[in-house]
Amino acid sequence: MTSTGSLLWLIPLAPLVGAIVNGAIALATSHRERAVGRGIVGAIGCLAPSIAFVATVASFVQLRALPVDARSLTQHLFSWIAAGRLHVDAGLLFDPLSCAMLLFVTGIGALIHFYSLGYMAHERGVARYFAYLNLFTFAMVILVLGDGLLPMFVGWEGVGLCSYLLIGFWFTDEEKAIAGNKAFIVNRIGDFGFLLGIFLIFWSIVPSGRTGLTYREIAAAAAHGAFSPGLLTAACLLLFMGATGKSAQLPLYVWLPDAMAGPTPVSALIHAATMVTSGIYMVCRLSFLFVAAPVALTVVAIVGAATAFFAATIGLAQNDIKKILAYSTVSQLGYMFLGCGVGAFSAGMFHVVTHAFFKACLFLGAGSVIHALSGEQDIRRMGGLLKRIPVTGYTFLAAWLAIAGIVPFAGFFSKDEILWQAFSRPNEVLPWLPRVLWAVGFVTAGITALYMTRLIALVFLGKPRLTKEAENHLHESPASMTVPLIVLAAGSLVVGFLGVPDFLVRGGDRFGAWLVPVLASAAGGAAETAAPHGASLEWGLMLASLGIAIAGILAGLLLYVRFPEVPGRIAARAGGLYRAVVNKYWVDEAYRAVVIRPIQVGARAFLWKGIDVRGIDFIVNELGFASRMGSSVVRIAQTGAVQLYAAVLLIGVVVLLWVMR
Amino acid sequence: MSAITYADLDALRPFLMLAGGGVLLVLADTILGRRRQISWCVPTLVLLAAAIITIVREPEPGAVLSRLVNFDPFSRFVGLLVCASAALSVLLSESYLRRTGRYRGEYHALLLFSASGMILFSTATEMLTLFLGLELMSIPVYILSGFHRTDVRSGEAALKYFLLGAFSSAILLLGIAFLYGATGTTDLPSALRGGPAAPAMLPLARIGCVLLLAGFLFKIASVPFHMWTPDVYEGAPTTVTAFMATAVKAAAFAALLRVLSMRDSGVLASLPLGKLFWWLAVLTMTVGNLAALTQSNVKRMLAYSSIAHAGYLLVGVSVYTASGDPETLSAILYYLLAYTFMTIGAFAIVVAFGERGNEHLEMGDYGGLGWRYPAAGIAMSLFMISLSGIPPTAGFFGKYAIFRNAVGHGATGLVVIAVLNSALSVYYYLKMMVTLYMRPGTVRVQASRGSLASAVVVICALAVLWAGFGPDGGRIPGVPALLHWASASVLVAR
Amino acid sequence: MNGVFFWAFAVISVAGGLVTVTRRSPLTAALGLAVSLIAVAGLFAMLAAHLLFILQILVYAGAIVVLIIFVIMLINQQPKELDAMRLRGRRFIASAAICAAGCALTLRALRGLPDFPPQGLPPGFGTAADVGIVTFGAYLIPFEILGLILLVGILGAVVLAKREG
Amino acid sequence: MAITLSHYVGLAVVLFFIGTLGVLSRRNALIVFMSIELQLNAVNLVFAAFARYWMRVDAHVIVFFVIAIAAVEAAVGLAILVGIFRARRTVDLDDMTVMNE
Amino acid sequence: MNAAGAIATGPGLLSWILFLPFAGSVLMLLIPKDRPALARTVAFVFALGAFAMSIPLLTGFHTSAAMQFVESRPWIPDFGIGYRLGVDGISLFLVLLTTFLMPIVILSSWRAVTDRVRAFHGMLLLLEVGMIGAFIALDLFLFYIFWELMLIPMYVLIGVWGGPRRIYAAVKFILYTIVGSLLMLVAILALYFIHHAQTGVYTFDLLALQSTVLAYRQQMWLFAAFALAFAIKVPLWPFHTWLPDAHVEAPTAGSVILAGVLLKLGTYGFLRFAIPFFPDAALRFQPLLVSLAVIGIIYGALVAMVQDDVKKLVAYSSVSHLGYVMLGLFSFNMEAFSGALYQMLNHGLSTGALFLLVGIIYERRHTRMISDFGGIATRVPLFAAAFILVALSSIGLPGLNGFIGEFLVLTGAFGAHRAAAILACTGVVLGAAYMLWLTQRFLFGKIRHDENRSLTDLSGREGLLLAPILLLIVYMGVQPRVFLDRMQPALEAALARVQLAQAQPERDPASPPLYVAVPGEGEAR
Repeated sequence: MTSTGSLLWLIPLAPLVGAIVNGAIALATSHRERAVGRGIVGAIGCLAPSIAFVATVASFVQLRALPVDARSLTQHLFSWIAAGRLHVDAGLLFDPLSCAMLLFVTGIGALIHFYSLGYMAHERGVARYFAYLNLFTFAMVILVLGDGLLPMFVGWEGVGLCSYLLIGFWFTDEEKAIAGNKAFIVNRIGDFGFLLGIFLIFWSIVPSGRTGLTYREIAAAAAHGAFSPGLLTAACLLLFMGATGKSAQLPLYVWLPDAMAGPTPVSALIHAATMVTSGIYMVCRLSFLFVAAPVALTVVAIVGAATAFFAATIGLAQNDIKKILAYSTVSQLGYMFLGCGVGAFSAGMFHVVTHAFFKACLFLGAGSVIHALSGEQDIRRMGGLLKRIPVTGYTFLAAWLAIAGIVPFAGFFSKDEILWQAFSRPNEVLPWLPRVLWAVGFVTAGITALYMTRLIALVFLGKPRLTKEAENHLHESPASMTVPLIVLAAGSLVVGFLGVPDFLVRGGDRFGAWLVPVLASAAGGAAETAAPHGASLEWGLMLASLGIAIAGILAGLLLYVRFPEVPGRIAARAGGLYRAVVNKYWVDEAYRAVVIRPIQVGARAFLWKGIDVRGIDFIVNELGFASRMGSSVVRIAQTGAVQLYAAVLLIGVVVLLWVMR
Repeated sequence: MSAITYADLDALRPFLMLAGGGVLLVLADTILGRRRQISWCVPTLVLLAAAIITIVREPEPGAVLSRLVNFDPFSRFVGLLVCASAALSVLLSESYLRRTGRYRGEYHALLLFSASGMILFSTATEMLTLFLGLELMSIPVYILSGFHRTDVRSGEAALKYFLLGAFSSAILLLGIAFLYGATGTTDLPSALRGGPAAPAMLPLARIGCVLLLAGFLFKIASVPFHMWTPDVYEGAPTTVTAFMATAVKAAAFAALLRVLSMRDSGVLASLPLGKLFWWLAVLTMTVGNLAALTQSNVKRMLAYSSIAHAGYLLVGVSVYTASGDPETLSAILYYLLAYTFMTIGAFAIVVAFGERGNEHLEMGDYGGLGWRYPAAGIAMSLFMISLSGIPPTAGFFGKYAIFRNAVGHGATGLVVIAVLNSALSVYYYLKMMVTLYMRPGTVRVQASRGSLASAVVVICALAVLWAGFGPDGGRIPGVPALLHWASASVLVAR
Repeated sequence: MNGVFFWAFAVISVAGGLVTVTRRSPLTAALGLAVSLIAVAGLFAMLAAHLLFILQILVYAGAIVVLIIFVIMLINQQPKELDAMRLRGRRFIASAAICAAGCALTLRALRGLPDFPPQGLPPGFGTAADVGIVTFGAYLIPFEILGLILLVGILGAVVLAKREG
Repeated sequence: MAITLSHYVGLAVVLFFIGTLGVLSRRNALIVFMSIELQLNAVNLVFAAFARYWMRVDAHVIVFFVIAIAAVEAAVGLAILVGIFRARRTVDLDDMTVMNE
Repeated sequence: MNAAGAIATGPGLLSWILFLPFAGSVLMLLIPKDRPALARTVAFVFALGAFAMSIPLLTGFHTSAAMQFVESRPWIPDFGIGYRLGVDGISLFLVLLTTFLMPIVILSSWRAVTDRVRAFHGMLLLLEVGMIGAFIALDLFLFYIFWELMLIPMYVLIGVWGGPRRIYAAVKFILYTIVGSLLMLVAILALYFIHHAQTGVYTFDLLALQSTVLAYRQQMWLFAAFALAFAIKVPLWPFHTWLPDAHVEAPTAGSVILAGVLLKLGTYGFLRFAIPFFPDAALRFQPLLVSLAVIGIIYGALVAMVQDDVKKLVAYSSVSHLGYVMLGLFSFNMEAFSGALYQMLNHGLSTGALFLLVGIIYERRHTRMISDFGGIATRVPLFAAAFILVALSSIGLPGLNGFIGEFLVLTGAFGAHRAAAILACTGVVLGAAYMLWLTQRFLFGKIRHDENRSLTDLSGREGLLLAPILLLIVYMGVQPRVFLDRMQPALEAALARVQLAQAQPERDPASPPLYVAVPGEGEAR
């Protein structure tokens, strides 16, 4: 229903205004040595997302009040593009899905803004920072709230831009600037697919008249069978390509670890909690398409599982605290896609939400640690911090348990749900697939527990290995930073209970229920059809995953607390494998060697110097040269010898006589 | 054969005025001695008078003499061009001759005689008169080319021009002889139209025509009869060159066209003239442009460019001979008009940039002059642009008019070659602009400030611009009026 | 009879011409020219062009050739200069070839030219009176123009040959 | 054998081209002049022959004019030549190549 | 208003827009040599005046396919040449773009050009006359005159105020262009005579010539001639090599005009003449031109990526961007058409702005080598901000103008020929790659050259001349309908011709009239 009374418009507007105001301040004060008006800047910066959050909550309440099958608020802002048969309106759509997404986007967003107050306290360019952050919030809101593919794409690119700007926030450091480029360009590769997907959909809808590519129109078209199966698969795959870019899946995940160059709160907000999950959001948003394209879904699932495992292994051997978390993010995103891929979109979304909490908590904790150690990021120079900075420490532990998947922390429920769905949902493309997927997810769960425990052990447990100045500087973070930590830790403890499996508590999966009206579900989904294998199996799997999590944790504790020297030996034993993992399987190097260099060299040596200079220009200049030659040839006769002239004249006459005879 | 009537003289009035003016000048020079005022005022006035007469006095047809000459609108148009060109070069000569210390009364007299010869040449419809006109036109020019006696180049130019001129006129004369022999008359129309008396005479008549044409082609400097042009143009005094390059060409084209206008029947009809001129046009344009491309001496460059322009005109001629469409003639006339003014203008600038002892003919000498002498620079650029046929200038419109007719008669191939040629020509014309504005000055050039010379430049510049795009506004005749005039002046063969 | 004279004059004129063209010394050449001109004068006579016969002898062979000889005297070149200018084989042959071609092409056209009309000429044909009437009748204006050209010639001679100063 | 019109004209043509030959091949400007005179003379012969053929004297008038013109040309040409000779002490046409290309 | 009515009235709005800059350029001759400031001011005032004059075009524009503000006077009646002007949805914004950029350009060379100031501005204004004229001429002859009129001033601008290799660049520029345009002249004449043969009327009037019935072969030849002229101007690969030279050597003002407007004349020519006049030929040549366009997109982007000279980089990026326009034009559907026309405006703004920025920094450092910069963002934050915004617009970030054009073009192209569109889409990635790489090497990182430490940020004047462009960049991204809606009818009319040809290739090629001069519209308000 279109509700005039709704506050939807306020949700994007507030951060936008914040961004503009802060941006103006930033530009105005760009030449001052000391950053001025921190207070105002911070106030505006934090106020904007808070307002957005409040508005969201209000709209949420409004939405709750509606009957289940009519749960959507839309708002038409203005007509954007109108060319030929493409008529795009700037409109907002607030339904359970966007609601769920938006609640934590704005909520956690606001928290992280507060956190930044403290974190950026000593930095210059705070105004610029908050401008970017607000702009990001705005873009993210558009992405989620926008009604239609194009508005989503606007947000999609917008968040990309902000991530680019924020990764390169300290642009005087070449590394960071380059990291920013990498993020943007790799995302663009994804967008290449996204765009093509949009085109495919557009041209399959167009025969039935002008369109704005809103979700409703697409759904209607799909219902009328506007898409041939093959075409649909292609479209979904292309869209998913976009998702792999934004959500750092194989093979486009490479930008995310580098993205850690940005300020830690940014990593928390953008590269853990919100932006990177927009790929999953997109897939869920278009679930009605994906379910009709099983092949595409299968691909999604495989890519997800593969990424989850792959990234987790890399996470095992990293030493930069943020890099570890980054890889774990990639891995967790893999889980989410796995969930969607098997058709359990709600499970995927659920993991998005829980992950948002504990991963944000982890990152902010890491930030707090780095802050405390005045910029130290290498876990080998940490240790025993639990007592020194207790608040950070204990919140971190909570989040650790969550990601490791220990009951009753949030991660447990969501991850277990995904694993269960992966196991139980049949796949008509590759019948054997579910088992494999489950196995991969299962193993990955163990690895996750292991590397996270390694992190905990090296950072908070054991004896300190701090450098001198870190030692002196060491202090607990200010309240503005710790409060958000506490909130998030609490969150990662409780949000899991939104999605308690139904077989434990009837109707326990409130989250899933909430999303039912918007999410299509693949045929034969466990959620609907009574599972062929009873609750007992589900119990067993649940315990199994819990078990492997615990196993991982214990292994970690043994290796890194009890016998700290063992890992070294293992590494030595593993040899090549270990080096491969440490060097992230040399993927970046491969890309550089196989893609980037050839393009650059080819473009310079072949296209520019070759075709342009030696080819076309050569011809052009040669034409000039040729005519100059012709000129001298003609002028050779002009010797000045008058009798030669006479002779030529006479020859002319003779020729005339001849041709005219 | 009745006696000469007043009407006959009336038909010849412009000619008589010019000739008489010449005689007058000779007398004045000998009796009164050298007076500067006389030196340029009298000839200018004479030319003006002749021009005015040409415009206002429409001779009544049917005069006896009109057997010898046909003073029709066509020849009046050409006559005006000749007068204009002569007058401009008179004005130009004033300062030039004094600077070069070569001022002599005979100069202007010879100029007038030559002009009168041109009028005769372009109006003659009788072969003897034609020949006399040719000689009366040429001999003074031979002399004028050698006017700088002390200057080796000048003498050499005179000699070359004379030798080749005499040679070619001998050939032309032989042609006349054959034509006469074949037809028994010296009257052009009846000779050409009527055709030979006996069929056995046809080959003779044809050879006669070919030799006649050869004579004309020499005067209009068409390839391969062009080779004298660069040397003579370079060596002759610049003012004379300007006169030669414009008036002689105009007169020669007029005579040629007058002969070709009788091509519809008789001897000429039996010759593949259209094809002939097609080739001549292509050759002439291409050779002229190519040769000009790398020429660093300004006068030589203009000489070659004049060859190229003869080529463009020949495009018109070939279309005319093929189609006989009088509109083509008007296009050619328009082109001649444009060509006269832009060429004289260019030479005027060359004169202006010369100094005593050093004429500064190397293009390199012009470096940066555009900035030191803005007016001259702009004018020269204008002339160059016009010569290269870029709008909105007379040069463009002239070319346009010719090409329009050519395309209209399906000679698109020829036009394509022509436009490619003008693309080529852009290179060297704009090279002049490059030097004027984009290269540093190498030598210190002191432009001479002759008020008359600058008047010439201004006149030419205005003409070039106005004949390029000027609309008919109130009293001032613009392009349309000029076009009307040209198409009213197309010749109808008697 | 008629033929004999013709061939005689023809041979002489051609010979004179060749002398003019080939001799090294301009003086010899001038004499050759004179001879050739006179021979042609003879032909004029045979063609009943009596006035022309006289003019040819007086003006051409007389005045013009004298003028030329005068100039030759004026600029008397040394033998070695003349040697320098004696005609070179290659150039001569090349030119000869071109001329031969031209000549041949022209002569082709003369084939089948009709003969002179059989009936005799009117009395007084080509006499001064006969020619004069035409000259001052139909060709009066050209005659005047001719005068103009002569004036130009004089002017030219003056302008070009008069010493500086 | 009878002497016909074509004999005269043919002879004239031959003479003309002999003159032409001189114009093309001789380096001595004076001789080139004479050659041109030869050409004109040949043309005259053509005129005279055709006058006889057409039995009309106007060709004679033309010849008369041509002779006069020839005189003028001779005068002017020689004047030019003398001028050049004064300046350069030569009448060799091959030296007259100050201007070329 | 129709032709007949026009004769009575005095000079109309369009004439004034043409006349003002011309008057300005003439005035330059009268200004004393030692008063450069005066010259600048006068030039600026006249350019601004022209802009002010062109505002009513927008406000008074009546959204329809009709030619509006039509003026028509006989000029050379014998040849059917008339002084006919008018604008429709296609030319409207291009005229505005021209008049809008010109004052900015003059302002931008306030300090940059110090010698021969009068001549410089005279040439600029003359150039403006030529460009506007070419856009609004409704008479092929008149169009050709203006088309050529642009050459000389541009030539002089490059050749006199340009860089070290300026003469080579200038000559290359003019020869390239002349060859094309002269052949076009021949084609124009041919069309004119064909029309005469059919109607017995000699006229260059667009409105009349459009109804000429052309045989297939005729269309082919005429189209080829027109297309060559326009392709060189665009420039379409492989006729592009004059562009980098011209851009690198030209002074800032020259580059801005060149990129901003001059190149558009090529694409405009296609849209106005080549395509609607010879639809069958256009269809026949479609594959060729589309492939060239796509090559241009990718090629331009790749070569831009490896440039060391900022100007050269931007020049090659132009090749890439105009490839999009061409792709759009030859996709023959409304989406692509609108996108192409929109992209013309975008390119005019963003590339123009880029050249302005490069010029601004060049004034300070007298180098354009990317390696001479780096890290300057800290010194010149405002400059950096502007630069980034423009860069983003040129890589088509949604919310900015670039996206609209690019997206529409690609959408349309995808519908017309999928493979080409997919290839062209890679340009989206490559574009981001070279632009961001440039930005990073140019602005970010540590300051490596001490000269850069003393860089001063945008001055008030520079801010003033950039601001309008930046605002427009954002506005056009958010409110494209303001522009798109006015374009649609004219574009639809042009498209109709092609679609007719598409629908029945075997038909007698007589096409429905394209432009209609409706009485009373336009100058009514």
